[in-house]
Amino acid sequence: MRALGRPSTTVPLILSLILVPLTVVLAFVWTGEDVDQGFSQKIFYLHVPVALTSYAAFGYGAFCAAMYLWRRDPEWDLRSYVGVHSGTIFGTLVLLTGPIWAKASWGVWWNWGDRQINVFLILFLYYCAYFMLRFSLDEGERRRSASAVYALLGVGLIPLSFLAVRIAETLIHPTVFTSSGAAMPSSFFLTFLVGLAGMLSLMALLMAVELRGKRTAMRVLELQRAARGEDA
Amino acid sequence: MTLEECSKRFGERLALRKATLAVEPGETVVLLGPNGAGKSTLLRLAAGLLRPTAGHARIDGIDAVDAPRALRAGMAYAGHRSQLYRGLTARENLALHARLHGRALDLDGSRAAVGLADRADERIDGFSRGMLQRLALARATAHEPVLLLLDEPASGLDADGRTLLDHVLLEGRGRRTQLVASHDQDLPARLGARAVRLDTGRIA
Amino acid sequence: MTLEECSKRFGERLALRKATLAVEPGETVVLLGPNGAGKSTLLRLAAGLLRPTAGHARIDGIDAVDAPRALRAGMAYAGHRSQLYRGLTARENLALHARLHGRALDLDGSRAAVGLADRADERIDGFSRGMLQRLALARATAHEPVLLLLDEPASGLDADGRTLLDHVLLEGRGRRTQLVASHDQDLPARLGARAVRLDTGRIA
Amino acid sequence: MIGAALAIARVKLVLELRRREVVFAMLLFVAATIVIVHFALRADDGAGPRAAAGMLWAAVVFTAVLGLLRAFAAEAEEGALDALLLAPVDRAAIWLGSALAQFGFLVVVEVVAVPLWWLLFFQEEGPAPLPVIAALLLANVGIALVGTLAAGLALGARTRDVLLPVLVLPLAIPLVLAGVTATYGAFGEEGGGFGPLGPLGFLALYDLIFLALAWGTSEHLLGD
Amino acid sequence: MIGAALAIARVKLVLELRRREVVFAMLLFVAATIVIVHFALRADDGAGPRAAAGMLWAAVVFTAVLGLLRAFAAEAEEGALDALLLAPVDRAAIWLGSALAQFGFLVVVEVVAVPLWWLLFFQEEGPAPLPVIAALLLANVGIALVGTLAAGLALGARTRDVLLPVLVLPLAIPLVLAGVTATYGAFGEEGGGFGPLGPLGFLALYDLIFLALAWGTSEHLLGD
Ligand code: HEM
Ligand SMILES: Nc1ncnc2c1ncn2[C@@H]1O[C@H](COP(=O)(O)OP(=O)(O)OP(=O)(O)O)[C@@H](O)[C@H]1O
Ligand SMILES: Nc1ncnc2c1ncn2[C@@H]1O[C@H](COP(=O)(O)OP(=O)(O)OP(=O)(O)O)[C@@H](O)[C@H]1O
Ligand SMILES: [Mg+2]
Ligand SMILES: [Mg+2]
Repeated sequence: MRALGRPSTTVPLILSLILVPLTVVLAFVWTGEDVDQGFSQKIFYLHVPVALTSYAAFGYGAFCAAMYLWRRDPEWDLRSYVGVHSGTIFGTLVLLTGPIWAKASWGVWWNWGDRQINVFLILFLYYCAYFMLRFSLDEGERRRSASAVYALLGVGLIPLSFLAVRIAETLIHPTVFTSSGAAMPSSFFLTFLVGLAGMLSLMALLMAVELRGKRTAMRVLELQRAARGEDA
Repeated sequence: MTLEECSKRFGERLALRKATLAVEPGETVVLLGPNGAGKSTLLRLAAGLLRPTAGHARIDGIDAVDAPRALRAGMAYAGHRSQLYRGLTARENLALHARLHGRALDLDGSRAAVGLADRADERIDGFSRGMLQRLALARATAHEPVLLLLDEPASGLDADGRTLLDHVLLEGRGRRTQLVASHDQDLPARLGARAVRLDTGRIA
Repeated sequence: MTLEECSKRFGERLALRKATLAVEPGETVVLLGPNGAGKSTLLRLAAGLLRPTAGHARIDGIDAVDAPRALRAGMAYAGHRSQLYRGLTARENLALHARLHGRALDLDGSRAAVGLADRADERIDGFSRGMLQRLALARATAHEPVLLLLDEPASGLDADGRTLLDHVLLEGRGRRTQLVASHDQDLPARLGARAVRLDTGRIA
Repeated sequence: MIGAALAIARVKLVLELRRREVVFAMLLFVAATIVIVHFALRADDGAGPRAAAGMLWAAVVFTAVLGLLRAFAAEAEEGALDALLLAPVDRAAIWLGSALAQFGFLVVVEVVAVPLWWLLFFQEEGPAPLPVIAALLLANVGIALVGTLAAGLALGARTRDVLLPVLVLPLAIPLVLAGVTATYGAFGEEGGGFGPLGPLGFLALYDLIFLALAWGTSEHLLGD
Repeated sequence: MIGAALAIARVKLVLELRRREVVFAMLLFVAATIVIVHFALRADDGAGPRAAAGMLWAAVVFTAVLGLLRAFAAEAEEGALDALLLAPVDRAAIWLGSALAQFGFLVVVEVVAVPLWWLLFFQEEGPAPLPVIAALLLANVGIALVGTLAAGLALGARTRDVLLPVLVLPLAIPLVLAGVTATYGAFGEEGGGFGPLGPLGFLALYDLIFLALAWGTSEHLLGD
């Protein structure tokens, strides 16, 4: 179980300390105002990186779930859990920044007509349900494999939902990353990339910290049991 | 069938503590012990229905939980619950079992054995407690297992049924591995079997 | 408690055929008989849980099915199933029972009596078979009934539990009316009770 | 009688709601339901109060059915109904307790769902809250009464009265009709009648009638 | 493997259909849902194909969820799942058998519900029947696959009944989207694409992907 290495916290910590403030500086100082949207477009540098980061985290969670089902090492289960968990944390940020932008740009907090944001909501709910499933099962093998199977199913759900929506109709919610490249000025794009890197390091930091906490808690439990003279 | 330092934890309760037990092929072992000692837990671990928290439960050297189909084909477990479908008739229940084991339904053999000759086409939710238990035993033995795990098989049976059960167990002695949990202190002597005592999860 | 030419039919099956039985106040009667004889059916008729197809089941001269609340307050029935809520703890189960009987919960009395001292606050779906049976008996006797109907109360109990049960029944002798179905042929002698034999629905 | 009913109701609610995540699950459930109905109806083009009212009531009915399917599930598991029937309480108390639990369950769900619904559909101007809440409460009473009666009938039925419980379910339709009308009214829209009673009066009348009917028959409800 | 799955599916269907009241209740539920959503949305003023399609699909999804709640009920009663797990068949066969039963159950309900829906909404001119039926069948497959998987996951959970809908509904969203689009298409209305695949192709893709996922994980599904 200790076969997997300890994830570093220092590297992501340093990276996020540099990149996140840098994004803010770039966004407000370097890039110009958007012609259509004006100042409110600045939230782009938060909103989109956060959204992509949440996908990355869910993806990581699903990957670890698959590894768990293959290897049956509880460590992979913990990692999968931590991945899904930070995915929902970043997902919550998306659901905060999106509506703020929407209020500024569309005049409403939420547009029920837009499939894309609704689908994101559903995906978010899907992964919320992961926690319900996990915590209504007793700790042990069964909980681990059920959580893993569920996290893995998301791998099918995410692309299918987006496929369904993307090819179904025109959207209000913008799509800038098309097959012909990013439709925006290069300064915007660069800032966005820095923001994305910042968010990804923040995610790595979050996951490393939580993983450590979880491991310590497990260790404490083991020691408590050992102190009671129980071996398992 | 062997258990090696096998422990099972339910939440904070340790139901089985480092139980080590080896049952030789053809041997019959009777599990004794007070209520809550962990007899049922031990049997379910041996059957591979539970995964041990620590240690190993093995059948023919293979982990019981991952027992391949060939191994499971020679195994039978009857627990506190009948494992039958309440909405089906006795015949349908046995037929499903036979089907899953890739066998033809030998209804005459089974039903005669348990004395339910004329009730085969009744839905079992009208069966009495003892009739259910008989049917559960018929199901467990229908596919002639070489490893038989029984959890208090005599419960609910009348004198007749208990004789029948003793007969089945005696007949199986030497021919298959049998592990039987019971509250009947005389059973080991009656079967000429080894008695293993459990108490609060520990093998005494 | 009296049964007068009481019959019970389930579909086409006659489970009880004109059974006539009178149990005097304070008397203890043990019902014996093979599986499917109709013991459980008779007890459920006596409790008023089933309505006889023909004949009458009476308690103190009143039809059991329509027994008024006062009569039911002094009655207890424990059947093959535990009659407990699986999702509740032992304490909550007993508390509900006490509440419905308009009594205060006497947990110490009950749990000591059945030897579940330290498990009162656990959900009973983690209980072992014998622990459940003990709790079911504790529930049935908690409100000090004057008519006690028990259906194979010893099933699943260990030696200790059976001694405890005998003790309860012996203590109740003369103090309350007791009707107990059992497969234990020695029970009548042990309790000094009258034995009534049932076979295929007929009282022998 | 009332005491016993309350004790039974409490137990049944505890069984359902003991775990905090149940409330959370209901929140997710309601949100998912609303979104699904949204997608199904393609309500993208500013569906307005009609769709909003419809979704609320469809979700309520569905949740109620879900709850009713479990009305006597806990009692069936280990024969706990026997114990209830033999306890020195009226059968009406058992039925009433179950109905109360059902009502409580619906209220708990709605306490979560209705604010959510409000948030989702009315960012600016919503309906008047009082009539909507009143309609919901009255409808809950009706559904709980009728539904528990049906569930009780279904309990012992193996062959004879299979159709009986099924016949009772459509009884919920008038409740929905009146509920939707009341919700419309709360928007200031033309609610579409129900005569002098108004939809709320109709709901109250419905509840009273079925309370009387259910009470009168509840002795025959459970057991053999 | 297939043989064992079929045997299990047969038993489960027999069990459900023998208890006639379950099927009746389902039918009634579907009818009530359609009628209620109809009333709830006040679709009286010629709501048209949109509302009709939406109602059909909402009813299908919720019926499926209700059915799934019973997916392993018969096995839970007397511990029959233990016997299945110990039988010399793969766990995938148990899951597949249950999924087949679920599929059969949905088909049985729809055989009655869809004509009813047709009757209620299209007195003159309805949609082309073939695409609707194809969409329903493909969606049934998807829901049965995914839903049985979820039911298996929720099996040991303490709050199974609230949990399951929450697990299943998000997975059903793409199915509803595609199903509604296909139904639109059957009216000759602009279905809104799904690109070269078309909604039916998309449904088939969904089924395939989840069949693969479910198959791959089904060994980890049931039991401890
Ligand atoms: C109201 C809630 C909103 C939610 C839940 C939301 C959610 C998301 C999500 C999940 C993504 C990730 C990638 C994708 O799906 O394309 C995203 C990307 C993006 N969002 Fe939003 N969003 C919201 C509102 C807005 C608004 C109001 C705008 C601007 C008018 C906006 C602009 C963008 C842009 C430009 C992208 C990158 C597009 C791309 O990936 O091609 N979002 N959003
Ligand atoms: N699913 C479970 N959850 C929690 N605790 C459990 C569970 N199963 C068993 N236990 C606990 O494990 C211990 C052993 O239980 P087990 O059923 O093995 O006893 P047993 O020896 O079979 O008793 P009996 O003779 O009463 O059948 C008991 O304390 C019981 O409460
Ligand atoms: N609900 C029912 N539906 C149909 N038949 C039933 C029902 N209950 C009991 N019977 C039948 O009535 C007969 C008597 O059953 P009963 O349960 O009373 O037997 P019993 O003496 O208690 O047997 P056991 O010792 O096995 O508990 C049996 O043949 C049984 O199949
Ligand atoms: Mg046991
Ligand atoms: Mg009996």
